[in-house]
Amino acid sequence: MTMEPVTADRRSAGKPIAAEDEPILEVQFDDLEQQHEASMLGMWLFLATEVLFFGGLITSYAVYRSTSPREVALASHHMKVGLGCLNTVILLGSSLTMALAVRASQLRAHRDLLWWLGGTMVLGTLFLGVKAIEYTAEYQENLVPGWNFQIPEENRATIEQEQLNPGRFQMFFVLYFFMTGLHAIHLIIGIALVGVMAYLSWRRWFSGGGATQIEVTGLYWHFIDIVWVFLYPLLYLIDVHS
Amino acid sequence: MWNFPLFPDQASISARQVDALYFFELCMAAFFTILIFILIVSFAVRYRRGTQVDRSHPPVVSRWMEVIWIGVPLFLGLTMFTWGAILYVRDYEPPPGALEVYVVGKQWMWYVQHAEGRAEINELHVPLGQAIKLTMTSQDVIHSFYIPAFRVKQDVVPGRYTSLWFAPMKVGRYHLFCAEYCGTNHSGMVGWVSVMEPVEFQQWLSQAGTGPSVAEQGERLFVQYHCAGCHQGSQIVHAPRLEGVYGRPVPIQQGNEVHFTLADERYLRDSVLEPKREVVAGYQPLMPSFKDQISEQDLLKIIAYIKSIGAKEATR
Amino acid sequence: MPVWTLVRIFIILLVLLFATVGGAYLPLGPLHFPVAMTIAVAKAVLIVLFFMHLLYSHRLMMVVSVAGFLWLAIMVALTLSDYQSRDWLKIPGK
Amino acid sequence: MSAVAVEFQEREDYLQEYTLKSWLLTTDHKRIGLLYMATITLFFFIGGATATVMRLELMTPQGDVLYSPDAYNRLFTMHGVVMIFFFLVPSIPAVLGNFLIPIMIGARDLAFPILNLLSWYILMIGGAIALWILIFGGIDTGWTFYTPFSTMFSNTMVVPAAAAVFITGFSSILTGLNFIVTIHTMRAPGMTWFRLPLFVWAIYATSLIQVLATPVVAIAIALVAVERVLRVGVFDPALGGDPILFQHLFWFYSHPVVYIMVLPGMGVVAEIVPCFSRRPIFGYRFIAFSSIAIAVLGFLVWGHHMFVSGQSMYAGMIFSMLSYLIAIPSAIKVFNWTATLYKGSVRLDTPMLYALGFIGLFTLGGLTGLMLASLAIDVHVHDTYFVVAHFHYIMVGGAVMAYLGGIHFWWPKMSGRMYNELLGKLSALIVFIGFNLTFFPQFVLGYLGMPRRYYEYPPEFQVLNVMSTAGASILAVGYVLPLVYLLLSLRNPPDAGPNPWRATGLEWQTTSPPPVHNFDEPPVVMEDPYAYSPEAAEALDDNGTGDGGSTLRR
Repeated sequence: MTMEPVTADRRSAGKPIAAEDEPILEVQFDDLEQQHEASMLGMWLFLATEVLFFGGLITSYAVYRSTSPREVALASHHMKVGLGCLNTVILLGSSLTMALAVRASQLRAHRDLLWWLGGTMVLGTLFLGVKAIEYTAEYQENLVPGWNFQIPEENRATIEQEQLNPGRFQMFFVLYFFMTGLHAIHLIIGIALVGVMAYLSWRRWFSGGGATQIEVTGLYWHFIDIVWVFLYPLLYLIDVHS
Repeated sequence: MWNFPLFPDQASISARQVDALYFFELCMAAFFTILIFILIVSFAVRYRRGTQVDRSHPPVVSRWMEVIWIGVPLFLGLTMFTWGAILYVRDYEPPPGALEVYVVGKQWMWYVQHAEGRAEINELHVPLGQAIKLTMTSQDVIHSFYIPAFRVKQDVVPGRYTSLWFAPMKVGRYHLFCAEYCGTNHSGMVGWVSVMEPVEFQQWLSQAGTGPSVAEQGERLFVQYHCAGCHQGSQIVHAPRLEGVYGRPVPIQQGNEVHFTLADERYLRDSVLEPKREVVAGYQPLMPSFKDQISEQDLLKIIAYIKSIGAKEATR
Repeated sequence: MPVWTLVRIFIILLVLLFATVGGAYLPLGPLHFPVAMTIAVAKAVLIVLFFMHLLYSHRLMMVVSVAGFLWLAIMVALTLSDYQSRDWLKIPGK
Repeated sequence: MSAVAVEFQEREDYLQEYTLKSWLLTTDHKRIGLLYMATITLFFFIGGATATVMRLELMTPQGDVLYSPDAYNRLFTMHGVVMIFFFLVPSIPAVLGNFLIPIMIGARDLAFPILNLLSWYILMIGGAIALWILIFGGIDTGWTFYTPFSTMFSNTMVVPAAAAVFITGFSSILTGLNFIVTIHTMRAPGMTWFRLPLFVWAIYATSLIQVLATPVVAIAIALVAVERVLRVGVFDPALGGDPILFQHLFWFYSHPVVYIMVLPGMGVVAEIVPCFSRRPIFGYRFIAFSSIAIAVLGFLVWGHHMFVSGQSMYAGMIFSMLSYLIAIPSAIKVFNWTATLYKGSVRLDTPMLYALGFIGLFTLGGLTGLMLASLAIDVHVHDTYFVVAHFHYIMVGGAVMAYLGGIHFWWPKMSGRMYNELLGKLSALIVFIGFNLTFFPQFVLGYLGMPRRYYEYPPEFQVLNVMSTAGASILAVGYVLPLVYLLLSLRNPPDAGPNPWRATGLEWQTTSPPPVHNFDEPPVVMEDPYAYSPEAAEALDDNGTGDGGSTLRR
């Protein structure tokens, strides 16, 4: 591992070289505090955008669930409630490790930081693994719209009997795959981002410990967690007691 | 060359009402545009650089002026809203006894079906002075049924019914347009609305080539699609009789509760396409769905038949 | 922030998660949805305040974080205002 | 004065480097602004060309220029997509905003310069896809992508178009995000919120819309692509979907996007009017807050595009009433700008002509907008040429006039050169006349009932259509003219001086063109914005310079 403190020359020449082990001050900023606040505000705004990004799907979901409650409830019976719950635990756990990583970066606890970032990545990957098991099961049950969707045997009678709209039944799965798929894409990006942070921290690339960068990454990670916190009850727990 | 129109025909009652609102708003728009124009020009001339005028202490803020130009637009806006909303509600709530006409839009033509049986394509014949109610749907994409001379327009949406009514007040031929972009020949999806004297209209309706009325056609389809087997005096299957159903509330079983729903076009359509969703209390959900089995045109005819027997007293 | 606080928040989150799942199996009738959403909002608030340090951040960040959800609420509310009032008048299409 | 000017010119400015690499890898907000300017100029003339062919087609009631309605349908779709997503949305924010925001608030650059460059590249990717569509087949759904036509019936390149819109959306989001962060965190000492130029307020409000609205259209258009590719029902009623839902999602973005286009224009006008009236702007705080009010209220009114769509009557009434509320901040702005002329010392230079043109055209456009918000009137004129005329008054008469006014106002700052003032005034006049001749007859056509997106039309509408086409040809001249004389001005030596208009504002306190990091010394703001004095302007005039002390050369 190289221990050279680094950076000014490695990044771009001509920028002011900060005192050793201080974060680099980009030329457009006046001081480190301003720089930190700008980064944080930027990420928070991006997350507001993300809320509306998922918001389009949430609105569609709200419209279809409120106009066809019965179809949506029936379709949601095919969700794997247990696996979803397990995934929620995993993702909440990853948020804890991410929060601990942020804490370690602020305390400049280098070894802890690497451990916690690694843990976060492992938990994130675990989540994707469980999700993949779910998707596989749904594929085998012929529940993937646009691929092999068929209305399950046990629902056909009910749909026939109550004259439900089979399109709306399928609609639940369209929204389910779109929402969880979009969430999974975000998670993959999150894992990659955490991986880059871990690698750069390991190489001691950050002057000043990279606390801001890791905190910003953390904000993104926690947002992914929050999305799941809403998706889980919205998709899995609609009508489990009956 | 110079005799081109600048204003559309006023051929319905609502046209007159809409135009009154339009002139009110037009005057307001003109007033404010001209006001701003005059102010800009007169200030620009009076205070152009080099003129000897008093420029001391130019005001930079004035509360009461701001209040005025917040308050006046707000008041005028709410006036326009209220006036417009009242006419809007009137535009869509048909008076009782309106003549029924059914419209199906498809790429790129209008199929019009009169209750009395005559069907036409890209033409709509209506009698003068009579309220006409259109019930419309589309077979493919969204279209929009638009008669400028009557100031009415309504999108025609696949998968559901929309409606429109008007009362023509002037004999003549008027444009019928599709106003919602619907593909290649959107601009060819046009036709004519002919407003005729009631007598002429009756003649037109009964002209040669006219088949049976829609209700009669619907009655035939009612048998053809085997509706009659259960809904008309069957001893084997217990199904509700349909005489006198239209326009009345029907009891609907939902779980253990019964609630009432108005038997309108929406209910009848859903009952054919998704019969098990709203089952009349006291009956078994036995009827199969006719979804994808019946065309929109046939469905309209069957509904017209059910409506035609709506007036008759139910006989048990 | 002390490790213990973070762990405590995590434990509360787990408890809330099990409350959601448990609540889903209870016969709550129409209350299922509001209960589930209230718990989800509570969880999100905890994550935002503690894991994302919003409690200790500039007030501006709080405004931004609320704004996203507020705008989502506007979108859902006004869209549903259409769908919920569609059958109020017995006029097809209105 | 001249000694100072010479001294300024010997120093390095941001245009000094000229290699291709120095442009394509620049993180300087001023250079990125110019990159955007080149890009959107290209798209403006592409969009303009499609409009020209459409107007030629509409000269006669029959289809004769284009031979097929499909070609016409593709043309108006491309006109809408290109003009909205690749010209109007990036126009003032990405060009003037990029160039001016950091300078106006006294910063050295935007908060995230690399992100800023990335935004431009994202726009270029989206733009490249759009050009590819234009050349290899086109798309015929209209820029509104209404379902189920776009998902199940159109046989054209809907999915690539969806990709182009989706990608370009992120350029818009990231630009807006960058501006908000910059305005919040990087203002110079003394630059309090109420000392910000109104242009900054307007861009701030615009950025809010960009950040909060754009993701929704991205997801809506992604759903269209999913439905089209996988043939699953999202919006198609045959598969259980609701086509009206798409309209809700689409207009949740596409109504606020109108304010993305016109709010920055209002900001430009608020800079130009006080400068050429030589007096402080009237009602600063009201104008500033009305920008924010427009941004917020703009999100509550989207249903007024759907009065005849099959939306419920009650929703229609809610949206209609809310639409009237948004008239108020617009009215506040118009009246305050007009009041700013009172007791001023007015000069009608090119930027001022454009700005006053903006006020007039925007007023008429806004008032006809109120007529459209009126439920019963909208039933008649919805989807007719009345709507076309209305939004062109806002977007072309409003946004494009303001963009051109802004370009003329800040051209000496950007390039260091003055343009030919006579040609400038001439172009402003030609644009104003051509514009009105093009679009005013369309109001009449619309009330007569001519639907929009018609390839052929009934013959009695011909005379008004010919007037419109004639106006369009005049308008085309008005738009080409500035391109010519502005480019020609680059051959001159940089002689504009730091402040040719004797304007206030930090951007005029640095050299023209500005140095790489905008200021030689970090500026400190001591006074309120628009500290002009009409009497001083008159007094300077008395000294015999004849032009109010302007350093402007003729």
